[in-house]
Parts: sequence; structure tokens; C-alpha cells
Amino acid sequence: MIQNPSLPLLLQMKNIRKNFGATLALDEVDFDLKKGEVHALIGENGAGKSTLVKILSGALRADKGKMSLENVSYSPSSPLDGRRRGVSMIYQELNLAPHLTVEENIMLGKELHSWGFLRQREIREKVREALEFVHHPEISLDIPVGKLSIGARQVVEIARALMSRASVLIMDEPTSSLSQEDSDLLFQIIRRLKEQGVSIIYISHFLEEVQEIADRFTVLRDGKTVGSGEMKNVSLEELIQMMVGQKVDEMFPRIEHEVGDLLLSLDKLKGKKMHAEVNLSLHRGEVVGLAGLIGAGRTELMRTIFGLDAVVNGSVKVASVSTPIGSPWLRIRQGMGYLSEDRQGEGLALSCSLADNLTLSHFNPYSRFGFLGLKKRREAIQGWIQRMKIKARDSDQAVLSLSGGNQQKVALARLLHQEADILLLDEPTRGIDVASKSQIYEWIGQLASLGKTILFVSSYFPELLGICDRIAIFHRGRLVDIRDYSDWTAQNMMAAATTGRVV
Amino acid sequence: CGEKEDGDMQQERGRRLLIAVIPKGTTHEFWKSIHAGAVKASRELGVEVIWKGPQKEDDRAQQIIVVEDFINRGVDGIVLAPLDDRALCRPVQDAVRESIPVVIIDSGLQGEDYVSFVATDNYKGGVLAAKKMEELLGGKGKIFLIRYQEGSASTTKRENGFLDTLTAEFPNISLLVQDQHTGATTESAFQLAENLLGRFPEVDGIFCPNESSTFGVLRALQESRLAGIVKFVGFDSSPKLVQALQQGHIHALVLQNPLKMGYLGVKQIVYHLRGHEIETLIDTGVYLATRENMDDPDIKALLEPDFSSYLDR
Amino acid sequence: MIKKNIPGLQIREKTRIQHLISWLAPFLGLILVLVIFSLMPEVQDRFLRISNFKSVATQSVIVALGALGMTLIIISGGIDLSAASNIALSSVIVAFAINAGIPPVFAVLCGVLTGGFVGFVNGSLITSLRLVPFIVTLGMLGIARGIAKWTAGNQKIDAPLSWVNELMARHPSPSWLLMAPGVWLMILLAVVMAVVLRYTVFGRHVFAIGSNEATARLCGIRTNRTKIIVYSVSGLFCGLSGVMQFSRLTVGDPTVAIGLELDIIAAVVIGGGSLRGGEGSILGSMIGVFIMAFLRNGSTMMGWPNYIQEIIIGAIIIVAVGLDQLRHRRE
Amino acid sequence: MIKKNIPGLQIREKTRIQHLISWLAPFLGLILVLVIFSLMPEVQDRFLRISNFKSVATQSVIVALGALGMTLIIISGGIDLSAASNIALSSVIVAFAINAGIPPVFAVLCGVLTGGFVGFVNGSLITSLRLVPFIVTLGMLGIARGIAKWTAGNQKIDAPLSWVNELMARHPSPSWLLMAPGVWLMILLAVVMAVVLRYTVFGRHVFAIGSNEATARLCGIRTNRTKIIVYSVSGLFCGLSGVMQFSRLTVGDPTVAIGLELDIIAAVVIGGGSLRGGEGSILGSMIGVFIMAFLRNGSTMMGWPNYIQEIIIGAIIIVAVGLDQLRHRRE
Ligand SMILES: Nc1ncnc2c1ncn2[C@@H]1O[C@H](COP(=O)(O)OP(=O)(O)OP(=O)(O)O)[C@@H](O)[C@H]1O
Ligand SMILES: Nc1ncnc2c1ncn2[C@@H]1O[C@H](COP(=O)(O)OP(=O)(O)OP(=O)(O)O)[C@@H](O)[C@H]1O
Ligand SMILES: [Mg+2]
Ligand SMILES: [Mg+2]
Repeated sequence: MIQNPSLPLLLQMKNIRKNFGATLALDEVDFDLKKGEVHALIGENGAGKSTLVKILSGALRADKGKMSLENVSYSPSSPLDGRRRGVSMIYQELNLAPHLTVEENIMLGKELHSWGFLRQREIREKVREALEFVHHPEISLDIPVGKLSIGARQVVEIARALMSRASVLIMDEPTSSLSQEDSDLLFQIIRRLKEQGVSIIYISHFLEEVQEIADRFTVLRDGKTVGSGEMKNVSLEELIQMMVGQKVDEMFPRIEHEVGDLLLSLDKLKGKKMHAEVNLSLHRGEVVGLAGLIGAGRTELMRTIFGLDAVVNGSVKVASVSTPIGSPWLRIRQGMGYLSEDRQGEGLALSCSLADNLTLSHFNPYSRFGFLGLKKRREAIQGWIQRMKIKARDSDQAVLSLSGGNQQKVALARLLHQEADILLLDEPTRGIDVASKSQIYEWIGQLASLGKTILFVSSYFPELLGICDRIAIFHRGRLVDIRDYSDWTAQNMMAAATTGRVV
Repeated sequence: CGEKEDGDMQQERGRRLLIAVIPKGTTHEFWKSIHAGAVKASRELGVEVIWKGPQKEDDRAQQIIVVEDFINRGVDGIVLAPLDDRALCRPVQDAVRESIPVVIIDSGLQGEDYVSFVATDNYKGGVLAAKKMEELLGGKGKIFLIRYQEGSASTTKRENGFLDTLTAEFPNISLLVQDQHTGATTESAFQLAENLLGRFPEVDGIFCPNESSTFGVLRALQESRLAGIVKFVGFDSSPKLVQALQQGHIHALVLQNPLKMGYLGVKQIVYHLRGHEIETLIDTGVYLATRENMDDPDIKALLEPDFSSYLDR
Repeated sequence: MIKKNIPGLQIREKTRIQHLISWLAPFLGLILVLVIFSLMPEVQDRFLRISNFKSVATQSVIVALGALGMTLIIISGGIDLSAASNIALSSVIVAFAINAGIPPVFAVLCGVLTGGFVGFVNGSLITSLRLVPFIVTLGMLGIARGIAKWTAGNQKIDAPLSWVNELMARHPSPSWLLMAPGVWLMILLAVVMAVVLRYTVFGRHVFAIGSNEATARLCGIRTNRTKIIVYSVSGLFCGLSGVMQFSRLTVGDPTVAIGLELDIIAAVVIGGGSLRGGEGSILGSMIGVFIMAFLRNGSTMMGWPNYIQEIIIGAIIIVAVGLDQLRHRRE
Repeated sequence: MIKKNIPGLQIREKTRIQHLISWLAPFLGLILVLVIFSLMPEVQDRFLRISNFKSVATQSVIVALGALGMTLIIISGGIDLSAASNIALSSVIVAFAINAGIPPVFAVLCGVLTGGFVGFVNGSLITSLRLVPFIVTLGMLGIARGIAKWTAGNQKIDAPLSWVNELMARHPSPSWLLMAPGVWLMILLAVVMAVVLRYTVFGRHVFAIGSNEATARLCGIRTNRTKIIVYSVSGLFCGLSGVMQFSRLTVGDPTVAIGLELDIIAAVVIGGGSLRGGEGSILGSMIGVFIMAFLRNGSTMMGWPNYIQEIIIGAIIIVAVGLDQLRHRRE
């Protein structure tokens, strides 16, 4: 990678401090950014990365500390203020107005107009260009964003950020729902921007990605800066060590498990929004991965299985019992559990407490005649908080105020707490830090060894290859092929996902 | 012109005369009596009556809409108890323009677009109440004047009649409260009176200008165990009020003659339509009912008008 | 050709009839109401007359003007319970001003600006104290109504007749106008607002704020400023509605329009507005206004007792919106 | 001790005074109102008397019972505009039943069940037609009111006195009761509802549905069933409130409680309920009820003209909720 240590300093943040009520999120953090560099910001879930960059973008205000941009003091009072100074950001929690169309969202806040009237034609032209720039010209301009899949929304979000000619571009986990292909495309874009002198702050939990793209890094831990430097001077292990404070032994621990009887079988299943019938059978103690590109239709399959979308054709058999109408209520009673990829829109009741969210699908252990044993539950929750390393004040904290990764952990913990036999996991590791990820992989292995069935959707091929027994590839709503994991490589998976043909 | 020609005209059109009677509201006992009177007249005269008030009680704007809608329906005549002496002028003009004559009942209307006016003298009702109050209190005391709703013309006249008489003739009677309005419902009158009695338990007399406020205040007096002790003059009647009058909880009720008002209203318009000469102004009178005279047949007929034969219930 | 790229988005081409149906669809509820009354033998000939349509149009002006502003507010995710009080206040102010000898033009201006001012105060309180609109406008409901009664001295204000009262005359004075000037003004403003919502930056921002306020802020929209404008504009509409109310009543009545806020909100919601924000349209709201107006008109003409009318109107509101919902679900 | 396990979470401990303050905080608005009137020389002695508190308590029962149900609905993300009509309908039904010679116990039961039935219909329509609660309950507002007027023949229904009328007597007959039985019932039910919301599975489900209905469904909650229960329970509360209304008035009055739905909703919102769902508490709603009741009581006692009252009540609602908001922001 080209690097120039003598690049001029563009931005400086000094002694930044931020409290959320009783929680200290940032404690005297220093950060600086050079012109034309890609600077990775890494750290565990809840380390304070998002908070730091939100202060930079103007979405939050620091309690204390100084910032300067191009040697002029900088303290944005609003995101608009920040953008005027050339700071633009892709937020971790997708920030789109669901009722507005793709076009409207991309242009939001920067509409071209004459005397307040929109210049429709130019706007559409620009938006089309933007979508082409991110290699997704197929996304329709007039579809309300609320109807898009999460992956597609992330693309829209990226397109929007690229629209504004910023000198500092902040990306908070931009690839968390993107496929390998789209991530690679994004990297190309980043490189191009860098050449144009744009500075980029890049937050991600995919450390290989970070190593590939970043020039320098800063590591945060518990709201403090614990290290920074040139990316080329550190190894992956050292980075992890800095982040977590300990070593992570193995990324994809394979735990021995045996494949048992047939548990879930999909027979010519087609849901309301699905485009093709799917046949699939899953056995006890089996981890099956589903791979595909954005909008490949994996989420729709899962939703149909779980009874969230109506079945038009075919059947879902659980332990060879077929039920005519599936509803989540019924599925849960059949021992199924579903983790939604849309944690903010669907996965979590944000204004409810951590404890409620975690136990919502399974109150039985704490309830007697409909009354909840709150104390008993609190104790149990504490166990989960520790096991999942959820960083939270206490079990009554609203999920809303947790960091993105910690929210994901709560959603995942709910599924584990539910003690389901069949786990439908849609992008379960989205936004989760490295150490916790490997922990989660280990659990999945353990669950399989206990005879549970896991259907694992992911856009990150290495994790599929790392933990699944079998992997199915989806292409445009169609199941292309399903094979043993050892028959797949990252290359032929990609080929199958993009072309729909297996080589 | 004679009855005969009239009959021909009706036969020609192939239907009976259709008269719209538009009260200010439909849910007070008072309007029920008017309705009964109108039905009585319609039976005697062989015409058809549509009874229809504004959908929200006492809403001027809504009453205008009702008048307009009946103009569009093409009724033959309208009997109207206008909620406002001014606001209803234009709809009445519109009716006249479309050759639909209008008779005004209960409250006045400015201008001369109507053919007859049949009403109670509300101001006189207030005067009557004031005089009775003075008599009950023996010339001095502290009283409440509890008002009905803001902007209600007929009750304001009663309140004014009461107030004017009091200030002009009875200087020894002082008003503890005189600008509190009960609002439209019984419950709001009840609460208002409860709160006022909490503040001024020393009150000697109360006057209320209509049925709903009288009943609400009565309930408050009963709850505060002041009923019968505080001299209470109300307006209009209903079974509960009559009962209270009997028990001595109410000392006097000012009464109007709504049955007659409704009857005459319809009769006037029909006579006009049939080409008779009619009087342009009829006063249906105000009366005072007390425990002593409540069994007089005349008063009894006003207190407990028997309209079971005209209305379903 | 772009569509072909997406497997999931094969959009079926509509036939011409389907086009017609989908164009008519928003009018479904209204058509239903019109058909019901046209089938009633007692009123059918009278109900479908132009003169009746004219009076329904005139009767709707007040609610319609209120609904134009309310649509804006509801799209932005807010609500305005003070609308009806604001209408009453403005109508009283106009009467007061005319009575005080101010030329009618300025009196009208006073009325409209009073409405705008009340809206502005609503908007400012909502944004500066960060209170929910429900509370602020509930408070304002009482405050505006109280001030109206105060100004009017608890009575209606009689004002001398002037051209202002011609604004809502059912028989307008230059007879080539055909309908009251107020009706034309309402139509004009509805078109203006529809254009504003669809074709201006401001309109987009209003939708964005209602859809996701946090996003709007993060995208650099000055949400507070926009919201203040929304409430002020809506206030101006209430002010104008108050002028029309005065014009119709010929008096300034502080007790007018009590409870009308529910009618106004209902019209917007019937027309597809969502109280969660981000959804709504001017056309829809206007249809909502007319559904309610024709329902009232038809039932009055039928001479149904009020309670029957209440029951039927209640039922038809549910049915009309239910039909609309069914249609949406089908799509 | 658990907290210490989590690195990076430095949590400041509260002092005892801060604890006291944060415990008192929800009462801030109410205390403000009480203090204001206690400082008024004209009424302070009368205002602070026990007998006055008793009558305010009795006056509040009707709104409070409505608010208990409404809290449930608002937490679940809905709204019930038909509450007031439902109260009127139930009160008419009780009077009707007693008049028809049915023993008072059963008459009361009829009233309560009528309320419950109306709620059930609301809930069923909302879930089966997937209509927004605003529309369904707006329709029901008219329907229930219409049926009430119909049943009562547009009049008050006089019913013979019975023990039912003692429920709301300010001087209860066994005098050791101190307050009207209705007040005790209200307190009891408030406690029950608070427990239900906090300590039962049902309560958690209601919160979850209001916070995010999709999540609730995904977690296997039968949202439709729960919502129907919510509306039915709320209907039962309205029914009971109607019984109390009848008890107070001694007649069944179909026009009673017009517009009361706004008061009820306001009480819940003042008490921290959010119309977006997922937030609200029984304690808060009860405080909201009492803030409004004391405001009315105090201003009437002061003898302020109604318009001043309206203005002041409006202003205090905004201020009280504004203070609460400030407190929240500080935390
Ligand atoms: N609005 C808020 N209210 C209260 N606490 C908050 C809020 N936002 C963040 N926090 C807390 O601040 C801390 C830092 O959160 P932040 O979102 O910055 O973490 P992060 O490094 O971005 O983590 P992740 O990798 O999970 O996204 C967390 O402990 C979180 O709970
Ligand atoms: N480019 C697009 N334009 C419009 N709609 C799209 C697009 N991509 C996906 N969708 C929508 O998403 C649906 C399929 O998404 P689904 O969520 O099932 O896919 P997925 O495989 O889970 O992909 P993702 O990684 O995006 O979650 C399509 O039917 C379509 O409605
Ligand atoms: Mg983050
Ligand atoms: Mg997906």
C-alpha cells in the first residue's frame, strides 16, 4: 500500500469525554487524522467507536474536549454544521427514512432546487449515477426504502454518503451486511477517494478487511485510546490483543458434532415474497449455511419458514409433522427460533429493557400463573450478560442505549435463552467484535453437538466455511446448490452466487 | 282562498306538506316537549314533520348546515329555533329566496325574513326568578348565579333578566359568583357546583338558567347535604326536577310552555302555507312552579307534560 | 430495462382497466357514500343536484382548510389538537377587528395572522421544550379557546356586514363565480399544498421528518426550523378557516367549532394520513373531508334522527377506511 | 457487585437526597399545582381541607377509571377515542336495566359488560381488518354515542335510587369508609393494574407490542389476541366508569362525558404515556388525572371566569409536562 508518513494533519480530537447519564462512554480520547489516509478505528463492542465518530459528525456533542479541523477549531452543533465543514458519515444503524423512496433518501438534505422547487430530472440523473458508482444500478429509484432488504439499504446508505463531496468521510461498519463482492467494490471506491485526497475513518469488526484497506489504526477500549500506529507495523494478533486485552485462540473452532435424524424439511416451499420453490432438509446436529448476494432471497426463505410470511405453496415439516398455517407463535412452540437481520426495525423492542428483550420469547422459567418472578429473572439475566459479554449498566437498561454490537448480542442471547431446537440465524454476527464472534462460533458448534439444527445466513463466506457442515448458495431467489462445506471454496462460492451456476 | 284549493294543490304535488322543525339540540327535555307539540300539530293538520337538530348540541355552524341541507331537500316550510339571532339570518334568507317560508320559535332572529315568531320571553323568566329568589331569602343573602354555556342567547337573556332585577331592585342580595359557566353536560355542572360549594359553604341561594345546569347543581347540593337548605331556583322541568321540587330540594322552577311553542310553530307555518293570515308574534308565556302550586292543573301540565301519545317514549 | 435486472421486482404491467381502477381507488370511500344516498328514494333527486353539491362544498371549506394544514402536521409526525380553538379565535379576532373599525382587508389579515401566530407558538414550544405535540397543542386548545372567549367577552361579537361575509355566500355576488369565493380559494390552496408537498424541497423534508426524524436531522435537515414552519403554516390555514367561519356566521363566535379538531384529524386519517408520520396526501385528506361532509349532508336530508346519523356515520367511516385497507393489501 | 464485573462502566452512585428527588420526581407536576393553589390567599384554607380532597377524589373516579384502561391501550401503541361514548352508553344501560326492574347487581354487571363488549368490538375490528385504532375508535365514538341516545330515547333515563347511587356518595353510608366506595375501588384497581403491567407476562407483552409489534410477533406473542384483550379490558374499565357516572348523576344521561376522551388521553400522556406506544405507567396516569382534577377544582374555587380557567389550565399542562421533560433530559 502506498503510504506517506509526511501527510499533513487534517483533524485532531483531544481529551474527548462523553457521558450518557451514568455511563462514561468516552474518557479522554485522543484521535487524529491525516489528509488522504484511511484510518481504522477498532475496538470491542461498546468501546466507544460510534460515540467518537458521532461527536465528530455533529450528531452528538462532547462533554469535554477540543477538536480542530484544518487547524481551525471545530465543534459542530449539528450534522448539518459538520457537513458544511466537509465531514460526512455513514451511520452504523442504518439511517434511512422508510417511507421515502431510494431517490429521496439518497438526496435527503442535499436536494437540488431552484427557488425551493426540486429539479427532478437532474436529481434522478445524479442518483442514478450514484447507484452506478456503487455498482447497483438495478436498485429502483422509486421503491420506498422500507421495502428493501437490509443489504440493499446499506448500499443506498453508502451511495448517499458518497454523494456529498466530503473531505472527511466516516464509515461506521459499512460492510456489516454486504457480500464479499460488494465489500470489494467498496474498497475500490475507498481507494479512489483516497487518491482524491479524501480522508476516511473506517470502523469495522472484520479485521482482515481493516488490514487490507487502512493506513493507520487507533484502538479504543472501554472508552480510552489504547494504541495507534501504522497498520503495516502490526499483526492481526497484536491488534486483537490490543482490542481485547487477551489472545483469541482460534477464530473458527470446530467442535465435533454428529448429524442425526431429519428435523426440518422444506418441501417445494414457496412463500408470498419468494421467487422460486425451495427444497431443503436439515438434520439434528447440523449447521447449514445459506450464502448469496444482496437480495438473493435468503431472508425471505427464513421468514417463510418461521411463519412471518405467508406460505403460498409447499410445506414446512418439523420432525415430520406438517402444519397447515405457520405462525411465529406456533413455530416457537415447535422449538424454532429466529434471529432477524433487521435488529432495529424488527429484532428488538428498542424502548424495552434488556431483560425484557432477552426473555420475551420464553418467560416460562420465571412465570407462575402469569406472574413474573422478577428477582429470579434478574439473576438469570446477569448470567447471560456475563456470558455474552454484553456491556450494559444493568438488566433494566433500555436496549436503545446499547451499542450496536451489544444490541446484536441481546438479540442473539434471546435465541439461546429460548433453548430452541431449530435456530434460524440471519446474519447473527453482524456488528459483533472479533472475540465475541469466535465465542459465538464456539457456541454454535456446541449447540450442534447437543443435537440442535442451525440454519445460518451470512454474507461473510469465511465464517460459513468455518463453521457450517453444509452450505447452500442462493442466486436471485433460487437455491443453486447445496454441498458439503469441504466442497466449497471462497472462489467457487462467489462464482455460484454471482452467476447462479456451479463450476 | 279556501281549504279546497289547498287540497287540490296538495293532490297536484301528490304528497303532504313536508315541514322541517329544527331545534337547537335534541337531548334536553325541553326540546322533547317542543317535538311533541310539533307532532301534535302535524297530526291535526295532516302534514309531515321532520325533526332534526344540529348534530352537536348548541353548535351554530352545524345548525346553519342543517338549514341548508333542508333547503336542498326542498321542504315546504321550516320551523327554526335559531341558535344565534344573527348567524342564522343568511340561511333563512336563502330559504326565503327558494320560496321556503320560515317560522322562528324559542329565540329571536334579526331581520324580517320569517313569517312568525313564537317564543317565551326569556328575560321575563329571569326577572321572575329574581323576584322569587328575593322572596325566598327574605330580602337579603349571598347567592350564586350559575351560567349555562358561553354564547347561548336564550339562557344569557335569562341570566341578564335575573342579574338586572337583582342589581336594580334588591341591593341587599349579593352575588358570590356570577361568571362561572357550567358547560354543556350535567357532569360538568355537577363538578362546578361541588367545587363552588367547597369554597363558599355559606351560600344562601342559587339560580340556574336551564335544565341541565339545574340538575347538575341539584346533584351537587344533594351530595353536599345542602339541598333544601340553600334556596334554589331553577329553570325548565324534568321528572327528577319535579321530584326535587316535591322534596323541597328545589324551591322554584321557572317554566315555559314548550309544547305550545312546538304546536304553534308548526301550525303557523302550515296556516301560512295554506294562505291564512297569521299572527307575527306570539308569546307563549313564563310561569313559576313552587311546591305549593305544583298540583294546579295548569302548572302540572307544564311540569309533567303528557306527550306519550305523540312520541314513542 | 433496469427492472429486468432484479429478479424480485418483476412489475406486472397494468391493463387499461386496472389503471382506471387504481386511479379511482382513493375515491372508493367517497363513491360509496355518494352511491348509498343516490339510492335512497326520499332524497335521490335532490341529493344529486348541483345546488346540493355547491352547498356541501361551501360547508366543507372550514374543515378542508383546517385539514390542509393538519395534513402537513400529520405527515411531519405531529398532531394539532388546537386547530378548532385556533379557528374560533381567529374568527373572533376578525369580528373584533371589523367592529373596531379596521378596514375588512386588514381585519382578515389580522385573523389569518392570529392563526399563524398560534401555530408558530405551538411549533416553537414543541421544538424548544422538546414536548410531544399532543401535550403542547392540548394546552393550546384551552389557551386559544380561553383567549377567544375573553376577547369576545364571553359572547358572540356582532360585526357589521362587509364583503368578508360574501366569501362564503352560497350565491356569490358576481354570479359567474358559480361557487362561493371561499370554495375557489380552498381548491386553489389545496392544489398549491399538493404541489408544495410533492415538488418542493420543503415538502420532502416534511415527509422525511415524519418518516424518521433522527435520520432527517443526521442528513442535515434543520428539523426544528422545518417543524416551526409546518406548525405556522398550519396555523395560517386555521386562521383562514377562522375567517371563513366568521364569513359564514356573520358573527365572531368564541364557542364555534368545539370538537372540530377531531373531524379535521379524522379527515386526514381517512384520507390515508398516518399518525405515526411519513404518510398522507392532500388529495386523500380532501376526499376525507368530502366523505364526512356528504355523510352529514345525506343523513340530514334523509331526516334521520341524530342518533341514527351518528351510528351510520361511525359505521361508514370504519367501512370506508376498511375498504381502502383491503385494496392496499391486495396491491 | 455485579456492576463491578463490567469494565469500562463507571457508574456514579446516587446520594440519598438524589434518591428522594428521583422518587418524588413524577409527582413534580402535581406538587406544583397543589403549591400554586395553596399559596392563593383566597382559597388556601379551603383548598387544603380534607373534605376538598375527598370531593376531588370523587370527581376524579370517572376519568381515572377510563385512564386505567387507556393507559393499557396507549402502552400497546393504540388509542381509544370511543372511551367517553362508551362511558355514556354504559351509564345509560345501567339506568335502563334498573328501570326495567332488573336487580341493581345485574344492572351494574350489564353496564360493565356493555363497556367490555364495545372494547371487544374495537379490538376485533382493529386486529381483523388491520385498521388503525384511531379510525375504528372514531367510528365507535359515534356508534356508541348514537346507541346510548337511542336506548335512552334522547333523554335522561330516570331510575329509582338504589345502593348503586351510594357508590359515589361523598358521604358514604358506613361512615368508617371515609371516602366513597367508588374511590376505594379506583385505588384498588389502579394497584391491580400497576401490578399487572409490571409483574405479569401479559403486562410485558403489552409493552413489547407497543414498543415494536414486529418484535413481539417474532417472539411468539399472539399480538392480535393480546390486543383484543387490551381493548376489552379497557372497555370493561369504561363500563365501570359508566356505572360510576350513573351512580353520581342518579340518571342515565346519554349526553354525559362528551369530549371526555381527550381528558382521559391527556391524563395518560401527562403521566408519561407515549402515543407511539411502549411507554406509560399507571402511577403516571393517575398523577395526570389528579393534576387535571386539582387544576379544575382550584380554578373554580378561585372563582376565575371560565376563560381564565381554560387559559391557565392549558398553560399549566404545558408547564407541568415541560418540567417533567427537563428532569428526564437531565438524567
Ligand atoms: N444513547 C445512549 N445512552 C446511553 N448509553 C449509550 C448511548 N449510546 C451509547 N451508549 C453507551 O456508550 C458506550 C459506547 O457505545 P458505542 O456505541 O460508542 O460503542 P461502539 O464502540 O460503537 O460499539 P459497537 O462495536 O458495538 O458498535 C456503550 O457502553 C453504550 O452502552
Ligand atoms: N436491488 C434491489 N432493488 C429492489 N429490491 C431489492 C433489491 N435487492 C433486494 N430487494 C428486495 O429484497 C428481496 C430479497 O431480499 P432478501 O432479504 O430475502 O435477500 P437476502 O438474501 O437476505 O439479502 P440481504 O443480504 O440483502 O439481506 C427482494 O425480493 C426484493 O424485494
Ligand atoms: Mg458502534
Ligand atoms: Mg437478508
